[in-house]
Amino acid sequence: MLDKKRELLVVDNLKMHFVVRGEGFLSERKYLRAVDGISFTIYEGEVLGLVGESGCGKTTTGKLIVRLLEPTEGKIFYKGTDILSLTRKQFRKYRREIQMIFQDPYSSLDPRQTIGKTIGEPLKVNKVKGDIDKKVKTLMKEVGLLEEFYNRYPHEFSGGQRQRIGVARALALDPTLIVCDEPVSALDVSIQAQIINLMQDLQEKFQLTYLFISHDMSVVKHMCDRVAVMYLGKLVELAEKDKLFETPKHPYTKVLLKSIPVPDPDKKKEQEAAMGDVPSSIDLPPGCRFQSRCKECKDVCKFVEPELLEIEPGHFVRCYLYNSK
Amino acid sequence: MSRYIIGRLISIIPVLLIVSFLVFLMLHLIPGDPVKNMLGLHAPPEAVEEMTKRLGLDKPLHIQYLDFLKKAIKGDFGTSIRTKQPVIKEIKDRYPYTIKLAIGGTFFATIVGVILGIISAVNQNKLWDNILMVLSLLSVSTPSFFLALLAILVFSLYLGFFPSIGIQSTKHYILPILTLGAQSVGIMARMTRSAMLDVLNQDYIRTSRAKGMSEKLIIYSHALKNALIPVLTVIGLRFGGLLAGSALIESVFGIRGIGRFMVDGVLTRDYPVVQATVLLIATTFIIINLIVDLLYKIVDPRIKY
Amino acid sequence: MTDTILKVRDLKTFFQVEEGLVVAVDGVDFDLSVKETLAIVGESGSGKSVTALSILRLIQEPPGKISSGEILYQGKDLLKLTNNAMRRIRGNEISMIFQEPMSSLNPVFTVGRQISEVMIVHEKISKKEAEARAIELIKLVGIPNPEKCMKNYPHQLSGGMRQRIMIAIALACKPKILIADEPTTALDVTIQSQILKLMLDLKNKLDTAIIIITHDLGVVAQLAENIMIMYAGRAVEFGDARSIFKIPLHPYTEGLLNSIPKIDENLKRLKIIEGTVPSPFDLPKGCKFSTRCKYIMKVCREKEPEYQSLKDNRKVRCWKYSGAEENVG
Amino acid sequence: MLIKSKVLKRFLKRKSSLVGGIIIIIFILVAIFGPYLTSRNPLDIDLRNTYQKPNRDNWLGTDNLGRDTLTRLIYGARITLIISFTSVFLGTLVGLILGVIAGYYGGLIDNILMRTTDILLAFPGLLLAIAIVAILGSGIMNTMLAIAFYSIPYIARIVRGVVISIKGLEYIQACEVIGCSNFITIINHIIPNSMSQVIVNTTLNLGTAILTSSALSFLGLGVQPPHPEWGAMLSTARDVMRTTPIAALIPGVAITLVVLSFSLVGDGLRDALDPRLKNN
Amino acid sequence: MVKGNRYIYLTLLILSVFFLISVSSLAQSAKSKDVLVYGTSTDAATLDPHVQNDSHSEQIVAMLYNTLVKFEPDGKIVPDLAENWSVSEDNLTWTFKLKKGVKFHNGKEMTANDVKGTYDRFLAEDADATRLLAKNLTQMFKSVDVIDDYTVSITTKSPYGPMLSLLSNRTLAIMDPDVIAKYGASTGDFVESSIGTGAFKIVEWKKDEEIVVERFEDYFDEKAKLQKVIIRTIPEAASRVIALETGEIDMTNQFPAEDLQRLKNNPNITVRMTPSVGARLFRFGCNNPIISNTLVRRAIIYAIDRQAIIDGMFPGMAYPSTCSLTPVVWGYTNLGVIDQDLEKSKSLLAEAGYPNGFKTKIVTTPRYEKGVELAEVLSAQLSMVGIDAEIEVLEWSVLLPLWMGVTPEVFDQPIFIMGAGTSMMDADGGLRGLYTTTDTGTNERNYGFYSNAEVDKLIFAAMQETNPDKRLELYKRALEILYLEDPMGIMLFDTYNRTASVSSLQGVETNGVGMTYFERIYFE
Repeated sequence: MLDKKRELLVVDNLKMHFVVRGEGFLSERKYLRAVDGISFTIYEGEVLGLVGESGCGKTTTGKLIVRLLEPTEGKIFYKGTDILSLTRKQFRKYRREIQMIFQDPYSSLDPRQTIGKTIGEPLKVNKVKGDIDKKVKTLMKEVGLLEEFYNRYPHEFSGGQRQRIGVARALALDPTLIVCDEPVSALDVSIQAQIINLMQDLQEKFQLTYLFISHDMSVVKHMCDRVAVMYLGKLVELAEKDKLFETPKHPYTKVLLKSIPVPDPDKKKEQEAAMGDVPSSIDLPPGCRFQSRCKECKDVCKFVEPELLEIEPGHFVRCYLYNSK
Repeated sequence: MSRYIIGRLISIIPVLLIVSFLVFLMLHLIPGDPVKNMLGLHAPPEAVEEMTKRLGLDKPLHIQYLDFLKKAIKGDFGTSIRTKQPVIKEIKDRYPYTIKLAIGGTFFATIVGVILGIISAVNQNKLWDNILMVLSLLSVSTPSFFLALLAILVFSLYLGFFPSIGIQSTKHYILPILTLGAQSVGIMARMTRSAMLDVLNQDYIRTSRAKGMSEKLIIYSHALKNALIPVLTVIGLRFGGLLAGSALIESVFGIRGIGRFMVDGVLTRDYPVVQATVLLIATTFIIINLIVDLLYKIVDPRIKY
Repeated sequence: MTDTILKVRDLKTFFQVEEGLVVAVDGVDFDLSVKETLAIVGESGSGKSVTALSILRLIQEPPGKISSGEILYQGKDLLKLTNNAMRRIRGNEISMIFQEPMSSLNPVFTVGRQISEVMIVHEKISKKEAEARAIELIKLVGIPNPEKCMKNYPHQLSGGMRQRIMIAIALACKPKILIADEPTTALDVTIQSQILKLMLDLKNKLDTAIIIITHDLGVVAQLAENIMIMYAGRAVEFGDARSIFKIPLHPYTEGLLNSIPKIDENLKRLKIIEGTVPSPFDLPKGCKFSTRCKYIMKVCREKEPEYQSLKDNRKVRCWKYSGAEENVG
Repeated sequence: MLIKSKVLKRFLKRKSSLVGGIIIIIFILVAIFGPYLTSRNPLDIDLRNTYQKPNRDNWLGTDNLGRDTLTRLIYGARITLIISFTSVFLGTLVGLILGVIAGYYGGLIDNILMRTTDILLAFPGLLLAIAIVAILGSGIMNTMLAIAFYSIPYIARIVRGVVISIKGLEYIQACEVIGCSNFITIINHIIPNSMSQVIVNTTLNLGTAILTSSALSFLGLGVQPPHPEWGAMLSTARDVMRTTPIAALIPGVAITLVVLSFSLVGDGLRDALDPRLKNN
Repeated sequence: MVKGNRYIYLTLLILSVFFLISVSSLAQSAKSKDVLVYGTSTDAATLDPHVQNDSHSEQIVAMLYNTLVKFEPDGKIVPDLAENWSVSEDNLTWTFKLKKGVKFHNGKEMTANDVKGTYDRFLAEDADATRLLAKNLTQMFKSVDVIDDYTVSITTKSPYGPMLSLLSNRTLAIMDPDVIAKYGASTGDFVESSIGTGAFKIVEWKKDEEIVVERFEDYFDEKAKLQKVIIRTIPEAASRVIALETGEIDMTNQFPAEDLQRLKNNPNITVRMTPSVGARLFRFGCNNPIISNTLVRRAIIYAIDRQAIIDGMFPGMAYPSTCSLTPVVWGYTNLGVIDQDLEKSKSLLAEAGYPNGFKTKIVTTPRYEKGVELAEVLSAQLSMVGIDAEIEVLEWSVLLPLWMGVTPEVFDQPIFIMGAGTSMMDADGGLRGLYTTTDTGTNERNYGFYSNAEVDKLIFAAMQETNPDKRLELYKRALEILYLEDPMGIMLFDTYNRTASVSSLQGVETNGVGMTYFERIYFE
């Protein structure tokens, strides 16, 4: 099923290292390895989920794809073109096709710009021909906003409505791929569902491809076709949704799934929590990054990092438990 | 920590170098021939030549700077054109007055300002707060030289509490220190107030309340220690302000400090003096700020080195 | 009902803000029994946190004010106590943990001091004794190497650790009631599960009644015995956890349960509650949920329903259960 | 516009700021139109009427050369207005540009600009102004340049901080994603959103500028006689503090009042423009 | 919340203020009765008698050094270092017998060699006339010769009438040549290099703050009554008065006119005013193309309302000038006050070719009392005849080098402030250096490049004339030209020497030159 789909975006060994520098003259340079060599493919028309806990690098990955950040290393091919090798100018053409929806509906809108202007701005700066006003109003209808909101300012809206504005802005340029960076995690439960439904509707209607970044496994499961799990800057597992949720392979994925509290008092589980805390991505130990919290940690895990291997078609795992296969 | 201190100490060296370069450059930025500026446009050529040589102005700029630096490190800033004394000797005589004023003013401003700021913050938006805040704004807005004149008028002339001029005894320091520090009292009070209010709105203060701590304990222990951190930075900055501002106070009270020395130097085109005093004040300011930075560590454990 | 330890009756708390008056909590009633775990559930702005803060009288005044109601703790009305008497309750009889472990600990004091302080204040014990007990508490909340932890400053600890410390502080004086305001919201899932496990363990170990405030129905299902649902400052439904999850009575509860994606179900689309939470300045006249309710009746728009008791110790605030009006919409 | 009227409402609610605002408006009107209201010349000397106490002819008395204090005060307002507004405008403009560039682009430019401001900030404000006057000489023009120059690093710092915090917000990232050029992002988003901070600081700086220029004149380094600069008037009057204290009181109070008003308005603007900064 | 606390704070605050006040009042030491604190506006620029060129320096020099002969307060010339003297028949050689046992402050005895050594310093060919003012004053000296240890003779090139007046000038004070040799150009710049024979010796010099002198116990004449004099620099006139009133200083020589009446009315304070050689004027820079025109200069002097200036700015402290010298100077002639006459002024301007006036510049310095205000007034009054004069304010130390030893090509001060006077109380001192044409091309002491052949002739003739009546005639004519016909400057007013002291201070005497005899002062 997957092979029939066309590759839309290929991420190849992407790395993003931030320099962390102490104050003062003699303090040494340290690197925060936010994204440390990840590779994956997004197929046309699918929703790829990217999950992980805070600090695992999922948002950085999203920003790298829309070129909000320039990576330390690695390549990103969009429809076969290495977009990272393009100049800013050359990239503009592609920019229109790759859009983003942001996490925080409060800070993602310019407080001093009306809704109409905000949604119309992509059209204006990209010199799209035609009646911008009309297009904006169509977009507003599309995402469930009333036309009369056109001249209002963001502070007059609730979180859910703002997120709709953000979605409309992302849609304005008729993109192909939308990177959704935790689009619902800042919203209340009842609003969250509205936005999820809206995004699903739009995907269907415009045949969009989503990279859906989230820490909420339930939402990811609901939204995505395939899911990639990140831990400390690395992909640890990538598989189709059902496979991943039913037969998780990587110990971390297992822990993650087990940690989710189920909203059903009858399914109370004896909580099997992962041990300890997520280590800082500044001083990483050699070997597997999950070793400090893994219950199945072996000696080899402490010295050499496992590769990300395809243990079944379309199911990738980075763990020595599956190396033999 | 010690590594940090050393690091910080080293890091002020380039700043000092550039500051000294700017100060050195001052002489050259002044339109016209620096020597003629000092000796008068029409000084006899021999005198000009002599002074040019004495100041080393016949050498290339970078050599001149290095010479200037070498001498400056040794404390040799040449001879004052006006008083005809070695500048360093004059400064040695005068610096203590200014530094005492600045330190006195800073202490006065800090102690009174912090106390007033706390009172204000604790009584937020009540009468006392409003009165204190208007007063502190008034103190910030009153030119220190005007305040000094008023102080002389009231305390020296009408009441006869304090002497009005010069520094002959500790008593002479009181009015200058009070008027010099007054502006900073307002700044410190406002700063403390807003820092306190900021801290009092923090979650951890709510935690302290939820723990059943008494309000007194919360304010004077939990909140104050946090609030002092931003206040500390202001102390460093204010100290610099007071150092420069003492030029005004020294002028009004006829105190022989380096502030007035500098102003006289500017007025009389006594550039060696201007250079030396500017450099000295800037250096003092930098060092004080370094000390404040280091104090941070003691107050705020979050700052890691 | 003899073992009721906390009775809240008709609690009303408002905030005077620039835009006008916000009645954040408007007539909340509930009881809490000894050792009970009660969850207060609601979305942001529903008044659940304000309810919790009102119990401990931690509402900043101004702009806030507890305008009416009774909070009876072991029969005493907390709202009538002097500040000093109230202070002796806080952290001692009733303690509280907060959502943000990052900002809820004082950054300039060591963890040890912050824990032992409570005991010194409330139990008047020596510093040494308090420190010894603090070490025990740190052990209790599952932090390895408690002696070292004592000397740490909050910033040296991870989020999970800090929340453990907060719990240790809250439990230091063996309180009768622990109020946990979104204790796991700011934490990652794996850490959340650790903290939930810790709370479950402690709940079984200690004789503490717990009020847990959350918007996360998963957390509720794991921890709570009884649940109170809040909407727009009002309690709209109350019942034991199982029945609420199985048979939600209030349309809002029903909508809420339907709108969350569940990991063990495969739905094509989520059932949603239409519309948005009304602005606190512009609340509808009748039932506050009437603007979003799919079972809306005429009466709903005109008159606010009573919070009525049903059988099985359940309560609901909805006209549907008064059987008075016909269905309009 | 909704935002503006709200800001105005909030501002007007603070009585102290309102009073400050009114004083400033009066000050500005006097500076602009005052000379048309009085037929007297601030330089007109009347040696038979020196150091008059306030009377019917000279409402605020006369100075050491019999010049009408009120007239001098009015013309002094003009000088004060010109000096403070010009210097602050210049300083803010340059500071804003530098701050935006440093904050927005970061990296090497930021480093260079910020190290430069570090160094300039190593000179306390008044010291820097004095040093600049030492180089340029005294006079109205040079006073303005000195004040403008020394306020640049402060403004640049503040603007940079604001820009960095705005830059981290998602709507600026959104600009990049939708393809705004840096220039458009800066002009349409960064600057409008930093403006409230800039306005607040500019207002407060106006007060500081007045203090500094009067201090320079007081020291004899600023505006030169016979121009009726307030600081210079005060400096002249201090010779007669004993006999005619009112001669010193009038310019002194005028400076204090105007500076105070700018502070009040600045405070009010801060609370009105940025309610989050308000501490309650 | 914490109601009690603010009161505690407030109390603490008030208490600490009172504490500060009380502690500091204890710190004030009782003043002993033989120490005089003297307030002056400006620190001495130098204590090198030959170099000093302002009254502040001169006053200290007068305390530290002696001259061969000296003035009494009434203008009489009496012996100082010289015991007696005689003049040769041809009026060219003056022989002085020196007192014995005169000691320098460094313990060395003063002899005839020291007199010669001192005078040779500025009589030398290569002596810098712009620095050593004494050289200019002694142009007519030919040589100084030692006869024996206690006898010295001075030979002049031509007969010189006011010889004794000249020698009593502090500029010709006797120094220790060894000290001069040792310190060279920095002689008189600090304590060690300021060695004289005076009644006081300097012990401390904090520039801009105070100079402390103590009684010289080995003084050859009657010892000073005061043990110590502290000369404190207090630049602000108002502060000086306040200091006097509050007892911080015992005496001052300068106080503003505004305070005169109040001080006079104060029973604790005694004000003394005596006529002086000092006059305030604005000189013309005659190298300026417009100002060089005699008609323009005459126009200007009629544009000024002197009485208004005195009434408005110096009431009771000055009187209008009546010639280029003051009445106490020998050679003075009353030529009348020049009244303001705008019509005359305008017509003179028209005659000079400037019917609509012209633009010019007034240079002034705050060093002179109300120097800036005077310029402002002058500028305002000149504007009434169409002359538009901008004001340039320069500090003294900036101004001085612009005056001294400058060539006419670069001198740019069309109208500049001056305080004229003569330290020798003789017209020769008051006129010759200042107004005769120099032959060096630079202005030396004739700062304004004034040049009038007739004046030159008259002044030099008067210098060599020994008959007082004839001298007086010559000076009268010279003054008529200088004051009215071809004015060298705008004579404004003559000043009084004034001192204000606590009333317990006795023996305060000031001579016409403005020097106070500190050694005679005592506390009652």
